[in-house]
Amino acid sequence: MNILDYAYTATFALLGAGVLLTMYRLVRGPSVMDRIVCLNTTSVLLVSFIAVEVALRGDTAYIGVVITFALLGFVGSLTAARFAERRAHDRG
Amino acid sequence: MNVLLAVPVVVPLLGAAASLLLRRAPRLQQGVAVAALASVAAATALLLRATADGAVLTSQAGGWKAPLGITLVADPLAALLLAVSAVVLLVVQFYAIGQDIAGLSRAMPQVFHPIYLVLTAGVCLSFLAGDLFNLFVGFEIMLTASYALITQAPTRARVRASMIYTVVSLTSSILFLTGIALVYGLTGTVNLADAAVKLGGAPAELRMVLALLFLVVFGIKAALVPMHFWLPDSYPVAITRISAIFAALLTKVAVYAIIRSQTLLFGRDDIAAVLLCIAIATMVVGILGALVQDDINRLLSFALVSHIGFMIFGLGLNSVAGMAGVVIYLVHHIVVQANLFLVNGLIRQFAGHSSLRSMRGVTTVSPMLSVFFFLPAMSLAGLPPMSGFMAKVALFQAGVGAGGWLVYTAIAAGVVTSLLTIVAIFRVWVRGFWGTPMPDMIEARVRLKSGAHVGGLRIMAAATGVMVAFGLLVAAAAGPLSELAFVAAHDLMNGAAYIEAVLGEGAR
Amino acid sequence: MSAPGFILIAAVAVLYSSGFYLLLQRSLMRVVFGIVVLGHAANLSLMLTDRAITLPPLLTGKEGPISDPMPQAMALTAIVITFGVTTFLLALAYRVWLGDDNDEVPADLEDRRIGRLSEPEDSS
Amino acid sequence: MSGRTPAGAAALSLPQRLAGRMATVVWLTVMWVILWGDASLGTVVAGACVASGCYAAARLPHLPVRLTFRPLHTLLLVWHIAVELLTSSVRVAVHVLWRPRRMRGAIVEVPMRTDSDLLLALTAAGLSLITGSLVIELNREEGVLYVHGTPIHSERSVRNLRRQVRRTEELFVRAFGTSSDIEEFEREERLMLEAEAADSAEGEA
Amino acid sequence: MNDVPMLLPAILALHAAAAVLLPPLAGRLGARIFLLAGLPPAAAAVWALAHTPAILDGTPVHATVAWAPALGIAFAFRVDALALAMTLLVSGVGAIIFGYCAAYFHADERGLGRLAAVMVLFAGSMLGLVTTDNLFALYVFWELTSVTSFLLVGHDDRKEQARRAATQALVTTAGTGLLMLIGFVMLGWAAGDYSISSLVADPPEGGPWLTAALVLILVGAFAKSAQVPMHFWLPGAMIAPTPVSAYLHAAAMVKGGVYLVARLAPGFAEAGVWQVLVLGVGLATMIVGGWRALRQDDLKLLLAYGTVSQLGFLTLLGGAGTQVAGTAMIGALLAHGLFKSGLFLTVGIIDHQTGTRSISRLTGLGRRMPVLAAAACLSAASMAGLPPLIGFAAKEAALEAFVPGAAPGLPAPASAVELAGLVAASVLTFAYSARFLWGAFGDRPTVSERAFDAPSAAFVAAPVGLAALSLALGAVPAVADALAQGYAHALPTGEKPYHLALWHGVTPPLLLTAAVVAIGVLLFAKRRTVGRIQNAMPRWPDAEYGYHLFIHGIYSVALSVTRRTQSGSLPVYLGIILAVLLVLPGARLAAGLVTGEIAIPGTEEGLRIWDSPLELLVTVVIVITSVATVREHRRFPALILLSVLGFGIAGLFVLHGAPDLALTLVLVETLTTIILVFVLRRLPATFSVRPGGWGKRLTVLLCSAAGTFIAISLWLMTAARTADPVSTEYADLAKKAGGTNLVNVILADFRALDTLGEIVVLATAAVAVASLVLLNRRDRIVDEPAAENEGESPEGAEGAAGPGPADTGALALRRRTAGAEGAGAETAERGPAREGEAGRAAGADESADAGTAADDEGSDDDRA
Amino acid sequence: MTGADIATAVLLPLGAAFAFVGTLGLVRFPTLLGRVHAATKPDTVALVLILAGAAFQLDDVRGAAWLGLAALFQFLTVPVLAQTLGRVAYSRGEISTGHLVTDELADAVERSRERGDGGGT
Repeated sequence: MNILDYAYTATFALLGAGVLLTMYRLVRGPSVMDRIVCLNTTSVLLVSFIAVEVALRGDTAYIGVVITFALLGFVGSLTAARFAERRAHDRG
Repeated sequence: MNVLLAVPVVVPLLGAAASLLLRRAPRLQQGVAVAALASVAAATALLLRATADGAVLTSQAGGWKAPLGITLVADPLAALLLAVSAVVLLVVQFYAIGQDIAGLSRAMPQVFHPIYLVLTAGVCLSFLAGDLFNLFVGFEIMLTASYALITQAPTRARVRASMIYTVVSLTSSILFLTGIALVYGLTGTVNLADAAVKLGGAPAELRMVLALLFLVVFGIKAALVPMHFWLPDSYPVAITRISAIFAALLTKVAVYAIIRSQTLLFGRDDIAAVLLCIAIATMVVGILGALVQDDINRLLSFALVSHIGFMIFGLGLNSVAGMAGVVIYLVHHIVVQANLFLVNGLIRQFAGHSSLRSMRGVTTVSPMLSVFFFLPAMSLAGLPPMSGFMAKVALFQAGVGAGGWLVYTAIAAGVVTSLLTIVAIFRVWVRGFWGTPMPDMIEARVRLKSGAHVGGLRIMAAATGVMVAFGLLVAAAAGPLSELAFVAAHDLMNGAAYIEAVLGEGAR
Repeated sequence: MSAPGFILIAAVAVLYSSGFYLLLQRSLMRVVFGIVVLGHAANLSLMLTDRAITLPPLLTGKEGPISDPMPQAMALTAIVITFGVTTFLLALAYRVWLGDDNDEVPADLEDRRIGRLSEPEDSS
Repeated sequence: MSGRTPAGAAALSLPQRLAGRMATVVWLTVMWVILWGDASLGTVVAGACVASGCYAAARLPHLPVRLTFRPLHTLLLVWHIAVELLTSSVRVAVHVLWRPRRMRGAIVEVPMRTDSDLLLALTAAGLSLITGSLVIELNREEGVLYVHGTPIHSERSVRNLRRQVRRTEELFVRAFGTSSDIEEFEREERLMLEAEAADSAEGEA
Repeated sequence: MNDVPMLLPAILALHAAAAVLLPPLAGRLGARIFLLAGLPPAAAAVWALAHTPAILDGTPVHATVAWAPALGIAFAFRVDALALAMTLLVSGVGAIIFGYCAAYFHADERGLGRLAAVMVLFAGSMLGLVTTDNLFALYVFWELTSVTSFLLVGHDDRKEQARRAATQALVTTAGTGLLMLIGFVMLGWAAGDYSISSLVADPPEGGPWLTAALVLILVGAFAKSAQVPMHFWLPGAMIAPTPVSAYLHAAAMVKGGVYLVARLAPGFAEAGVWQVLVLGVGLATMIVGGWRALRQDDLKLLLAYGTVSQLGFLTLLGGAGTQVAGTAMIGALLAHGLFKSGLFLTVGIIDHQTGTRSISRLTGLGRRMPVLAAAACLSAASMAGLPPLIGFAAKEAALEAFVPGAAPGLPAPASAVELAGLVAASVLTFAYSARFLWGAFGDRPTVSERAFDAPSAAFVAAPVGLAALSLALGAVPAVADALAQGYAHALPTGEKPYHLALWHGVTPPLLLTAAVVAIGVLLFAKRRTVGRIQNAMPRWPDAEYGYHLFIHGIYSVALSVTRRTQSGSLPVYLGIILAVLLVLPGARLAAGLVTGEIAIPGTEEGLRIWDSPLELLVTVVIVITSVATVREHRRFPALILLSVLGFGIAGLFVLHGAPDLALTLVLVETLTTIILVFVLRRLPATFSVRPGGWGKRLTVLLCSAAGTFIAISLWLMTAARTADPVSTEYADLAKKAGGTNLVNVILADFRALDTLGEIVVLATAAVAVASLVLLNRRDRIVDEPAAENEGESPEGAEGAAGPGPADTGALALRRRTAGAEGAGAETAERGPAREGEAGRAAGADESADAGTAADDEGSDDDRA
Repeated sequence: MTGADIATAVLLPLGAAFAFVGTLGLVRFPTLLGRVHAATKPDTVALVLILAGAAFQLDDVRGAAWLGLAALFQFLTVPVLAQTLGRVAYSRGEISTGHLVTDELADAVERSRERGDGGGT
């Protein structure tokens, strides 16, 4: 087992920990904004995961997925944020 | 690649596209719709003739051989149901056109016609599908179209009803998908014939679980007690033509799916007891519900539920005779339900509603209507010499032949149900058709007979009359029909013909 | 032979359970959520019908077994279909909101009326 | 990113506007093709259609593309941003690990010296990319940025933040601004310096 | 088969054709239409007479029209002596009655065409009933007579009483008819043949099966011929026009049951249950009918109860199954058909002229209508069994049949009882016959005379003719006897042949008759005392009351069941569906696991925690987000949780090597999110929070159980797979097809049909959404006036309701403002739409509270 | 053990570490804006590093180019998102002013209010 494997393990471990932390914040809240942030973070982490998978396999099949996820995660979070803003205005 | 099999699915879709493009030209749109449905009817008639001897036609879509590609299969049962459905669809189409011409509908024709054609395609595909997932797709096409149709001329009540309808249907679809996953997990295929072969080797208990699961899945759509509640809350609220088609076809498609899956996939008799129990419950609960309804549509819907029970009863007998009875009953019920709903639609034109609480003396207002109602009513009640009597006799013969206390209970339930059906349906006659007519109904009659409505109304009445005639024809042609039914039942009860037709010789 | 691990089975169980629970709520929006969750659940169970092979079904000449493309194809179709229907359901919710100010599923009026009856209306 | 078009946009001539549009569409199409993976004709055409469709649907604000490109300064800018990104990330990391509760921030008003909307937007984006700072609001009419910075504990760090913002702006202007932008920028800067000198003098007095 | 017999189906068809063709003519012809309507029955009668000699020679006429051979249903006809007798009765008397109708009805009577059509239809089905040889065909005609009689009894449909009576008659006869159908099916199945003649020729061996079948059949027959305790519908049916009563309830329909009994008697008379039922019920009916006839004031009711009694008499004779009884039966059948219809027609005339049928208001008719009175006397005498009328001959034969020892099949005590019953019934019959004459034509000084004009000769002709026939047949019993022997020879022979005749010498029956007459006279003379006794006696349990109890009970059950099940609430429905899912497959799976019939896969086949630890991670994400979504009560956070869940699923797909799937999922997910956001914008921020408690706990339990079930079955199924998936063959096929991405190849090539369907679904959904959200909003604006019109129409409660408009305004206003701050520009054109909506909503609210929502919504489309 | 491998071995864990730190900040920072900072920027760094690390493992250049494209997207999108989040957070008043040294935007909004036109958002 060479360095690379250690590296992969470490990466997965760290990312996994990150995911768990994000989940914590996601459930905890308190604000909707926090959740939106978590949404974005999740997408980024997912993209990272897939990137690592790509590295692990040297397989280009998932690269399209990487890009699309990056974009779509952004779009989703942005829409949500916009909506949150409008909500704020409705309240005001 | 048998073209006949593709026509009922493809032509309506093309028609739908065309009529969507032609939405600015109503006449053309109607023409396209009628043409498409007529060609479907013709094709299905040919199919029926081709399969009348028990042959099973298949067509491998795209030319990929059976387990790989999608197979369209037409066995006698499918062909028969297709033919009948096509006729009903065509007639209802004319009714709809008449109503639009008369300007008595708030439904948007430019939306109605395309989606109606899509519905047709969905129904046909569901009948023809020889592949579990394709059946799912067919169901979804049909259901999506029905979602769109049930919200035509949306009012508060209709939106509410469509909500119940949509959510329940979605639930069944999800469960259907789950079932497909399970079947694929167990057999590694979704082709019905292939799966049938492979399920033969699967553990019996697991097969049983699957059988029950699919019974639930299709039972929801077929409104088997106790999964029927949604139906009387949703069907009657839609506009007449839609209720007619739904009541006539959608539940029957589900029943067809039950028959197909239970006979072909899980064709063992260990589920018969469950079926019989469900049948008893469905018959009795349904008709009891019908007794206390005031709205004719709701009454008919409950009657529909209860009579689904008869078909399940026949299926539960698990014999050729019973299956034949089911087939006859299916045909009879498709026609008679559409018939009654259409008549009720015409009544609504006079009464403005369909509630018995404020409806009297239709016989005086329109004798023709009362004849149109009375004949199918007799048929629904199973009174001779109508088709309903044929169906009941076939079922009772099969039941008496089968024996067993559960069967006898079911027969008793059937008798009670028939009696209560008579009570319920003739209650409509006595309360709504007899008696001194309501003044506003007479006014409405005058208003409708004079002025712009007449032409359209004539078409509507003609369509209904054709439907009545079709019902009588079914009764008169009971001989050939029963022959055909037995042929179909024979094919159903031993799936060998089906499987060989799909997988080619030497399967299993 | 090809059963997935317990973890995923648990995931499926949770998904179905929560989906059903959402489905049983009165607010149509939660029902929609329930449908979405159930859709996930169904697609997941489709996916779980084959061995957990991480190589995608691409004929790129890579060695090693590839995952079963069939469930993927079916799940793809199912996803799209579910999406379409969900959209319709949302439109329905919007419509309901137009009618009355919330998106709750009200009980059927005629059923309620009959439920209120104590005596059958006519026993002629 | 709010969709309000700049005041000058109306004055643009048609070809300019078209140029702006085309740029966006082309860019979107390229994206599409790349995502699709193969550069066959069909893909390109489809991409173009989709792109223009999206464009028409979204009614994106078309900013007048009056930019020049100075590789040297650009490199400088990129380097600056990269460094800032890393260092500030590290700083944040430190704070995360070391007493996060103590961390405080500030929202600082920074008047901009350029009035080119594009540069303004770019600057804002650049700032937002850097961990320490986050543009909360940009007021186009007055050319003022409101930047949230963290960690900030004292007036000094507030001033640092200001300086950093200004530095970023300058780099952007020098990297992409047209000559007129740069002149204008320097004029503004002179004024501002004088002003500062003035009130610093007051401060001493 | 020569073509003459095939006339019979033709004649039946003629009836049907007449029924179709007559109504339009009613307007022009008026009451004369009945003369036309009388032609088919007349034709039938003529046909019957023409074939009489041949049939009496013992060669029955056959004719068959195939219908549904696969089900054993065929229009097979077989006219033997019995059928001939019935045919003559049904069609002959029928023809006479049709003629009578022409005089009875006024031209301006409502629905004459309808009446004539239904009557001829009835005549046809009655003819078919008595001539068919196929059980099912018999049932067909049987129920046809039920339906037609329903229409005839309810002819005066504006009378509540008529409607009730019609329903009653229908439910009783058609309902029991269903039992009879089951009986037929059982009988036919036991015998393997549905042809009556062959059934009777060699009946299936006895046993519980046969017993059940016979009981069911007899129940049907008894109900049809108004046997106790199902006799109540007959007096009720007297609401029908008198000619109808004369035809249905004297000559034809009520004879159906008797006919069936007599038809089956040769085959089944030996069966124990048969004799018990037939003799017992017949006896009871005889007595009850007679007893109650004796106290009626309405002449028609008197005759009705008389009919009940006579039907009991006939059933008794028909079922006894001895030659003598059979002979008597035929005689009585003819006799009763003639005199009873004659008497009914008499009552009809009285009613028609004087306007009343009540004994207590009639007097002195004897003097005013001597001819009629004379005819009535003859008929009544025949009814009372006095010589020299056919009734007498029949009565003699009947008494003879039950003289102990005379009947071979019957144990002496039983026949003694029967004989006593017969005598008693005869006494009663004599008494009420006398009462009838006295009531109809007698002079009662207490009653004031009514003014009326004498009936026309044509009018009186019918009863006179019938009376004359009674007399003729009595004078020349040989005619009737021929028929009787034709039927009776089929029955097990008695010790000596017996013939219908007026004089057999001084036999026990003769003496009995003398006694009967004596007691009868006494009974009539002491009628006041009798009346007192009758009033004094405790009222017998009334069968009609039982019927109402039955119906009401059914309705109550129906209501309570429906009220409990049909709650109208969607969550309940779905919950029940889940429960079913658990009870049917779930329980089965559990059972299989417990009993071990379902093997739990071992370690080598899938008993493992995970395939890669990442699965654990993704699962954590999925579990957390889904549970959080369930617990979240604010819409928007729930939405975000949902999107995160989507990402989790996508991650899992990536893990399982499905990049395309993951892509699509995330794409769809994002789209859904965006759409959801746009919808959510309009909805309140939080869901309605439901209180916890058992309901909620139950739901949680239910759902988790269902989820677990599905998951476990998924695990078991996948573990149990043995065959390789079909998709293994795709790889090289795809290579041939030149695709690299298998999924795409499947979607685009192998399963292109699915993809097509998927696209269709999407398109349809799009159209649906458009029509729901965009188009209808516009057409609301357009046809707002239409809605107004509805508001004015009596049903459309919307707007018409009091506070409706006020709220409308308010609501609309609120909506408008909400919209204004909601979504900027498009609000301007949406405002009015909202207003319309709100208006409708408010209106619907009002109507909903009024409980008539269904109606006005219903009207929405179908009465625009 | 090529150089590419070493690069990957360095870059991937480093990126992962950044991501971890960022999420840690997401959990630990007391203020919303702080969390936004922590969640957006280090993640960007992390993603870029990881993509770079992955790129080293790809033998063909196109794949690497695509990864670069992904990174580019991240660079383009993050500021937009961060900015939107910040603005929204502020407009929702979810700024815990206790943690702010100064809030000059508030003053500006105040001023614009006095001036009468809706200056800010």
